[in-house]
Amino acid sequence: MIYEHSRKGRRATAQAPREQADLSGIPSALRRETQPRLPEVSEMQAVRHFTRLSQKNFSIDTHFYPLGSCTMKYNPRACNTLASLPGLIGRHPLAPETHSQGFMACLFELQEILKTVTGMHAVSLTPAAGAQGEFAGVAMIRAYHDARGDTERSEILVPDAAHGTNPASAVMCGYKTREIPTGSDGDIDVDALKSALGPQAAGIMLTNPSTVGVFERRIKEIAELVHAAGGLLYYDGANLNAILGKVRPGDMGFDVIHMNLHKTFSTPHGGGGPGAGPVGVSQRLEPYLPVPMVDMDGGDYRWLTEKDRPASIGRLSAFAGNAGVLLRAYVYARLLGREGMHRVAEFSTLNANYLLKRLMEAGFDAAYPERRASHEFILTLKRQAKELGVNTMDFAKRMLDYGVHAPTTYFPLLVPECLLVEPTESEAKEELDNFVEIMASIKQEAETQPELVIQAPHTMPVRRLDDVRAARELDLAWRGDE
Amino acid sequence: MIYEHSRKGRRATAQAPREQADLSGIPSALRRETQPRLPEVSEMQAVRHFTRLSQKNFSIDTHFYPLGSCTMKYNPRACNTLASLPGLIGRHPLAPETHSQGFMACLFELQEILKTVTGMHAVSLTPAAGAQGEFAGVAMIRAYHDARGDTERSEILVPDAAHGTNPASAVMCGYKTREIPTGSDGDIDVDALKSALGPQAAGIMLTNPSTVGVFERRIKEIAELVHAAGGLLYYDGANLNAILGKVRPGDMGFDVIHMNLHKTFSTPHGGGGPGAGPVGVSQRLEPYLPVPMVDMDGGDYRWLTEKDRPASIGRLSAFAGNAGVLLRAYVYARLLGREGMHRVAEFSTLNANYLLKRLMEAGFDAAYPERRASHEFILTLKRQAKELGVNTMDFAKRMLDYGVHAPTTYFPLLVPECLLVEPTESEAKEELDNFVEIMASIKQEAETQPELVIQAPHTMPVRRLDDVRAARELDLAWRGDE
Amino acid sequence: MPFIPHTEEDIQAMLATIGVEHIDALFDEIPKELRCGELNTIPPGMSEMELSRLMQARARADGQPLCFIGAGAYDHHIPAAVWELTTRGEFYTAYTPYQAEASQGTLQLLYEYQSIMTALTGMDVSNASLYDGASALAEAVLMAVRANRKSKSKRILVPRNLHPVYRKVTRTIVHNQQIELVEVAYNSESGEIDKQELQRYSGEDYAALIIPQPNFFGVLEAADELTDWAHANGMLAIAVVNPLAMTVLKPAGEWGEQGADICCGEGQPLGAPLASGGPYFGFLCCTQKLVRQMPGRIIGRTVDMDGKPGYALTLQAREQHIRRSKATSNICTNQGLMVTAATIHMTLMGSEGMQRVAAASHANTGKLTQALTSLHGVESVFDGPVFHERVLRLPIAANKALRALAAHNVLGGFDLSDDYPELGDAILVCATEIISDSDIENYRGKLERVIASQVETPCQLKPDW
Amino acid sequence: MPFIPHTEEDIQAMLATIGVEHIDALFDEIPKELRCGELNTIPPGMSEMELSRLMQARARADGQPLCFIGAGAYDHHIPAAVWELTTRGEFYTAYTPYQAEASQGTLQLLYEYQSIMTALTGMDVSNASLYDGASALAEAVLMAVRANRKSKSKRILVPRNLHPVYRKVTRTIVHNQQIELVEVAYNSESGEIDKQELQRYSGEDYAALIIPQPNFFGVLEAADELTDWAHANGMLAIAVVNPLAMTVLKPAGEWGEQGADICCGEGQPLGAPLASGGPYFGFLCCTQKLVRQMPGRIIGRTVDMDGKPGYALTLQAREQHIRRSKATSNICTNQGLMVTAATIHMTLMGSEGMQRVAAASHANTGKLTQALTSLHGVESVFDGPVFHERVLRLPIAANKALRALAAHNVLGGFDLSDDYPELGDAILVCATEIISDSDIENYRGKLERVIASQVETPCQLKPDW
Ligand SMILES: Cc1ncc(COP(=O)(O)O)c(C=O)c1O
Ligand SMILES: Cc1ncc(COP(=O)(O)O)c(C=O)c1O
Repeated sequence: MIYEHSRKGRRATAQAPREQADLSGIPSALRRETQPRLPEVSEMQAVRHFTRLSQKNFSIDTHFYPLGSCTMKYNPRACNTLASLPGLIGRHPLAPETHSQGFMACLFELQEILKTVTGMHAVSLTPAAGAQGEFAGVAMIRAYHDARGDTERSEILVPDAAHGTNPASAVMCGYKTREIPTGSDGDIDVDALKSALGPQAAGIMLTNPSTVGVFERRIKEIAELVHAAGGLLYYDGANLNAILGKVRPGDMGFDVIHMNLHKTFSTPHGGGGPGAGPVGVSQRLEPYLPVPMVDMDGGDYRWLTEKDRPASIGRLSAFAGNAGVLLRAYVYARLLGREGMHRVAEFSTLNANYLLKRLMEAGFDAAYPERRASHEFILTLKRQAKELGVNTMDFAKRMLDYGVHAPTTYFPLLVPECLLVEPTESEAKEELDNFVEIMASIKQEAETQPELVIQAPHTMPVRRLDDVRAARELDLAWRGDE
Repeated sequence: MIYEHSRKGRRATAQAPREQADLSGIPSALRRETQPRLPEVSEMQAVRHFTRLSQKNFSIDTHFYPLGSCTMKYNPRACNTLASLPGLIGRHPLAPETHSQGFMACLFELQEILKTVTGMHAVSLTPAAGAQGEFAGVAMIRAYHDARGDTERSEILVPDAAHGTNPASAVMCGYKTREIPTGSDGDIDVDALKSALGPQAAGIMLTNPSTVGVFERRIKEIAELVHAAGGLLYYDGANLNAILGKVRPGDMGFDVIHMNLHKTFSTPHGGGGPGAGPVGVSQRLEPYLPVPMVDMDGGDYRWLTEKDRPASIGRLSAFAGNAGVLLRAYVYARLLGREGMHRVAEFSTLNANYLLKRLMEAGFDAAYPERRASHEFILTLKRQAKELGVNTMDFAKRMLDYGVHAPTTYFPLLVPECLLVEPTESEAKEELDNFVEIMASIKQEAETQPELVIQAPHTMPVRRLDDVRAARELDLAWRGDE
Repeated sequence: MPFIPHTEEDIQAMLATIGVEHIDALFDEIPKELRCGELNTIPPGMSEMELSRLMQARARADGQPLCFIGAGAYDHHIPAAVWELTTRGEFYTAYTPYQAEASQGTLQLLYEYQSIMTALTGMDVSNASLYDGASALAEAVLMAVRANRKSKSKRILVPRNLHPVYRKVTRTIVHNQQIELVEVAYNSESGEIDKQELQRYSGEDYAALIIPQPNFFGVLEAADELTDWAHANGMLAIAVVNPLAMTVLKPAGEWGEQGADICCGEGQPLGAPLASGGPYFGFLCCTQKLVRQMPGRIIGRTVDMDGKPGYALTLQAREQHIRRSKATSNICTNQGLMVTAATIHMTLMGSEGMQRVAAASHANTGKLTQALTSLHGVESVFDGPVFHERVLRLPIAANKALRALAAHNVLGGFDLSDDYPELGDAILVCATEIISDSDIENYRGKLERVIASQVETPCQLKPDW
Repeated sequence: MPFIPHTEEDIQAMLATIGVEHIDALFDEIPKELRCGELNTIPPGMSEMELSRLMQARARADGQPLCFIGAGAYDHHIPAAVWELTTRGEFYTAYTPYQAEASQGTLQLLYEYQSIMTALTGMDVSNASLYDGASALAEAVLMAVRANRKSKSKRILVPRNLHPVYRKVTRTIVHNQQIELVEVAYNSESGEIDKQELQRYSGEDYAALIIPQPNFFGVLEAADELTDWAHANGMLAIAVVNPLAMTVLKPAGEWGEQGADICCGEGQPLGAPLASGGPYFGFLCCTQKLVRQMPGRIIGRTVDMDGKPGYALTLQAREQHIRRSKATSNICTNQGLMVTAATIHMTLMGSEGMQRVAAASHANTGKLTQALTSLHGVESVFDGPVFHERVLRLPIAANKALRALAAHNVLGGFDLSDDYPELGDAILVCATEIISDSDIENYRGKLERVIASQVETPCQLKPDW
């Protein structure tokens, strides 16, 4: 804990202005009486503390990290370097267009690239993450219906396998949600969908490939059904990596989509963010896109704002979203180029199918054994849990001891004891083979010495944590010796 | 091993030119027939490999590193950032002076700062490290004598406690060396010195505070003796940290000195280098300084070369030495400013004396218990080695398990079972107290369970290595499956 | 194949294992008619070297003007160590810390962040970040509506001197839930919230009052009085603060008798570079009482099986991945890395350092005001005390003046005429601690010339009778 | 107190433990009369923020000219990952790996470096770096004199087409040991070592022949023939090579019948930025036979007590800290971090990537030569094949031409007239892979104008009779 290094009066002197300026312009009634209790450490103590802390993390740069639905692929270092060039990193968000053409060119071209890969008519880059993209998308759906006077639509349909943000976003837009079950083949239950459609349904939110890792084969039919019922189709782009350059949401019939640039376009996850969740729309939703966007006018770039787009759902952040993340995604997209896009889908899919096949051969159960994996797939450890008393969480924790980050566990909720595994295209075959070996070893351990697995991890900075205590005896901030 | 990740044809594609250009301009007889066997890995594999490798190091940024004679103090991050600004990092060494004024201003000011802190008349920055500075210094001594026709001087005097580079550098300059013993109080044996002086002695190389961590009290007398005998005094600046702003080599009577900017001026050690070993001289040696140097002429900076300094000993590197290291030292010096210089000596000395006192209280033996420590001090574990069979190396290795880098061991050679401890000014009192506790624990372990210490370390990536095998069955490069 | 490690041999072996001939066969569940062709409008891939040259040219194109714009994004010194540490791969390329044992670095750091933020704001608890200041305010509004048990209202009082875009963003985010934002005027002399206007809402049912500190004009509000007024009227008090200002101002948690209930704002001044507006981060703190209404991740300190302290995500039952449609927010990915930077930044600066930065920014804005108002016709619009921004009225058209200054590589401030036409040719200026006296003199000199040239031009066109 | 963590309380407690009143008392063994006062000519300390502004101004002052100078330092693309990884604190702030168990990161990396260098040069072993290319050559000369058992000579044959500064540095370093460098002329047509000249030394006792590849003129030497000649005459063959060129040229270890004995050079093209000339690093490789004569650190792979592979400094008995006055060299601190960068650089580039860089540099220099020699009066001086540099003769004074180009922000090449006056107005030009066609066109266009203006000027002054 950084506060343990803190001593009254200790300072990283080089960092502060050399003198304390006059504050008498601020009435003393408005001033604070005591110094805020920040850590007081030397520069070296800070550097040492945070360097050592960092070493307690797993990360793409240190470990295989096959976290399903998260696309933990290599984040090229150039993206960071180039997005941080002095002229870009120092640009004030309200700098005039005359001093912004370089930056705006990148944004404009990124908009164009995203339009092409998704097959959508127009793109706004401003949402700060996937969930904000979802919010924007659903808000546009609402704006569209409202504009047509179709104000009775009060529901958004959401598959039971959907990511939690889908229903949560719909609710933030004032909708109720209705769940559509997934069939045993992993595709959505179209009959259930049919009976849920109607004048109350504003639209449906789908992920395709879905969160169970398979491609929704009847998507064309679904789109027709929804459209026929007056609803719109929302595409959750979290799994875009699987189909980049292979099939486009626009061509599948989606009206509005979001992308997770921090997944498909390889901007870093940063231990939780920031991301970027641009939205793309078909022509009829274009007027509602969130502002600002970048337009090009005879070679000059200019901002599109509320003035240009009076029907816009509005703004989602104080400036133009996570600009630095957008720049990183732009650099990544240019490094890949058109041919690189296809390859992302191809090799992420190759890796997933290979890994799935090898794991099945090693005695693990696929949730959807008849199906092709997309860029990810689901295993279910139901059998192991029942027979050996070692559950998915135990497998996940034990994996850490083997130096591999665990796949996503217990999501989606409909598959019991599931592991959602997404190797991504940037992992080599050896790494996948190693993963199979680890899984096999853990299975063997589970059979012969289950306690080893149940008590895992053993080699991390801490052992399993007491989550119940964390939630009951809330300790959310350091109070020191108070 | 990186080669273990290597596969024929694997590549970090974004890094190479997109096409293979034509090489037919080079006759095939001069071309190589096979590709050199470099690692073939993906960009992510490289990043992951080297990130993980880095984590196997102790470093200032992660551990207390009280390595005597090495001044492992905090290396401010700003030094790296500012020395790497685009205009500086991209400057070609042969760029004309018109395009070099910013860079040259830094070098010129650094020369001035170093003159002031050392009390020398002129400084050349070009030596690449301490040892090259020593070479330059001794070469100047030789040039001086030669220029006066005093060609019979064939010996350089070196205390027995001197760093190995001192005699090695003298020999590279064509001198023989003669050792002067150290007295039991840590000062040099002046009688022995007297009898070594004479027409054959070109000079003496001294470190002050010496490598045994005490200040040479009779330095004035020594200087007079040497000068009276026609010799010159060389100052090894490795320990300048101890006296910055307190006493200056120029005032002590030294004729020529080198500094280790990678010690006193906090440029990083980089796992072995690069460093910078500027030399300073008194007026009579100025003509011999190595070139290039920077001069200021009516506000413009210009290079001083062989043309300006025909008597110079010449050049020591292809360009101007380790320019980037010099810039880092310059930034450090400006961050400190004049008042910061004094403090370096004060607090490094405070830390050393405090730590020594506490260790003595904890039952350890100082090599020179009557003396003040300078910025470092020597313990001798002779007693422990004899009584407990646990030697200095064992203590050192066990320390690693406690998360502290070992002090310098078995140097200087004249103190048996010695540890040379240099805490530096940037360590906090808590860190020193922790070190005392660790030493006390190890002592206790040595008393109660010596095997634990003798077998240490236990928690490092490897246990003690077989050095004999390393030297006998030389494996100096990966040969793969050959 | 950039970023793909597969050798031809690997590919063949893998296909053989799967039992297909080509990679394309793996896409056979996708209906053929949906498959797309080449993405021809995307240019071919570039090497890192080529792209470096392109990006360098783009970056150069935007110049590095001398900037006196604040308006929600402030240029402060960031210690070199901050981003060197923040971009270490272990922080930069980790995911949200779902596997706590393998994420103690990020988790402990976030706990430290929460600790620092509560110290800064005087609140009980902090979450681990939201997207930015504007959306954090929207979340605070949603939270207040949920949390205010005394009120049945979905109405919120929003002062007009709150950042205009924050008002817009909040509206965008909350209006679909039928929440209404009611605007309260500002006092045209002081620039503060107009107390008389406010009295009109006394006794009415509103869920919360938003209190900016400082407000968009840079002016400081009587936060104690406003907080007490809100509480007296059954409203929650939502503080929207500049976190740097909190180092010298009374913290939100100590406002009035009971303190603000929620404190949110933009974290950018705590170590995020300007970077065209993002990524920054929103912070959100509240009283202990409201913690279960909080949106976003929260980290708790707990112990492991051996009783050793450790850190983990906690109170996850508030979140979308557990509670789905009943979550307190839809937020999932937040701004973790920015908070990492902020934590390192604040640790390096320390309380004393942060206070000095705040004071120097305050003082520099004072100097700037003095320098500019020394010009004929330039005047300060409000007389309330400010933190580090100031509204000035120009004797010429604000947009023209700013354009002329920009042509001389000075960004002179934010043009208020769109958002506050009633203020005339007003601009909002800011000078943080990085602005030197000669920068101020540079601005003053250029503005003087711009004014002179604009004032003279029409004269010369006047008929000479 | 920058970089000093002591609080007032700490200081008092520490002084009390030591038993003195003031810190100054700790300096009481220093004779009073020697103590210095204030260092008044050093300016007071600056904050990091102030210094950042100063350094930014300095960096800007040097511009970022378009550069066609090589002459020993070459501007190549360096992957962004290289220096991000190299400056990780664990590499950047570690000392020489004396405690092997706590330094396996650096040690393994250095072993990997040695492995790569031997692959590149075709030699048996590599050390872990020397200061730079020039001083590496000096060490190679000392090593050759020590190692050549067949020769009693302290004379070395040095071709005049070796980098002039390398010749100077070598002389500076070796001449005090009475080693003599004897210069061998170059062939004025091809630019290679003059074979006839060389024949004059046949049968004489010299310790070694130095063979540059390419030589300073960029021209490639007949390395096989030269190596065999040296060996036939009882000399060692010392190769001085551009390591990037080694990726496409016959490696020194394969030259002639037996290969070169020692291969050294400048490592800068392997991932070190130009950076005003340093830090770079010297590399030194040799045959297995000579390994015990090597200067500098060497890392060996061995095993630990459990038989697990590990890495350690080895053959330390050659070094100054053990052998003192009898060491193979005085070198202690070397250029470890640069070698760290080079290892990462070469790993990222791979063989294929490095070869492409070499080929592109070769091709671009060809294009540049063609573009410039298309100008009237500009001609190529030598007809031998080159790697990526070329000597051109200008129709006007070289120094004036270069100065005029520099005024237009083009650094047109290295002026050879000081070192090789016999070549007339000759310059050495270089275009690496980072130079684009439009850069070349830019240079050509500017040179055309410079020549035109210089050629015309005197005409206009001519009396008009
Ligand atoms: C399927 C799916 N949808 C939506 C999201 C939400 O995206 P974000 O975390 O960027 O808000 C995620 C992210 O985990 C996801 O996996
Ligand atoms: C006392 C002393 N002299 C000289 C040197 C040599 O300096 P360098 O390693 O920079 O060549 C050292 C470095 O370890 C030293 O400690």
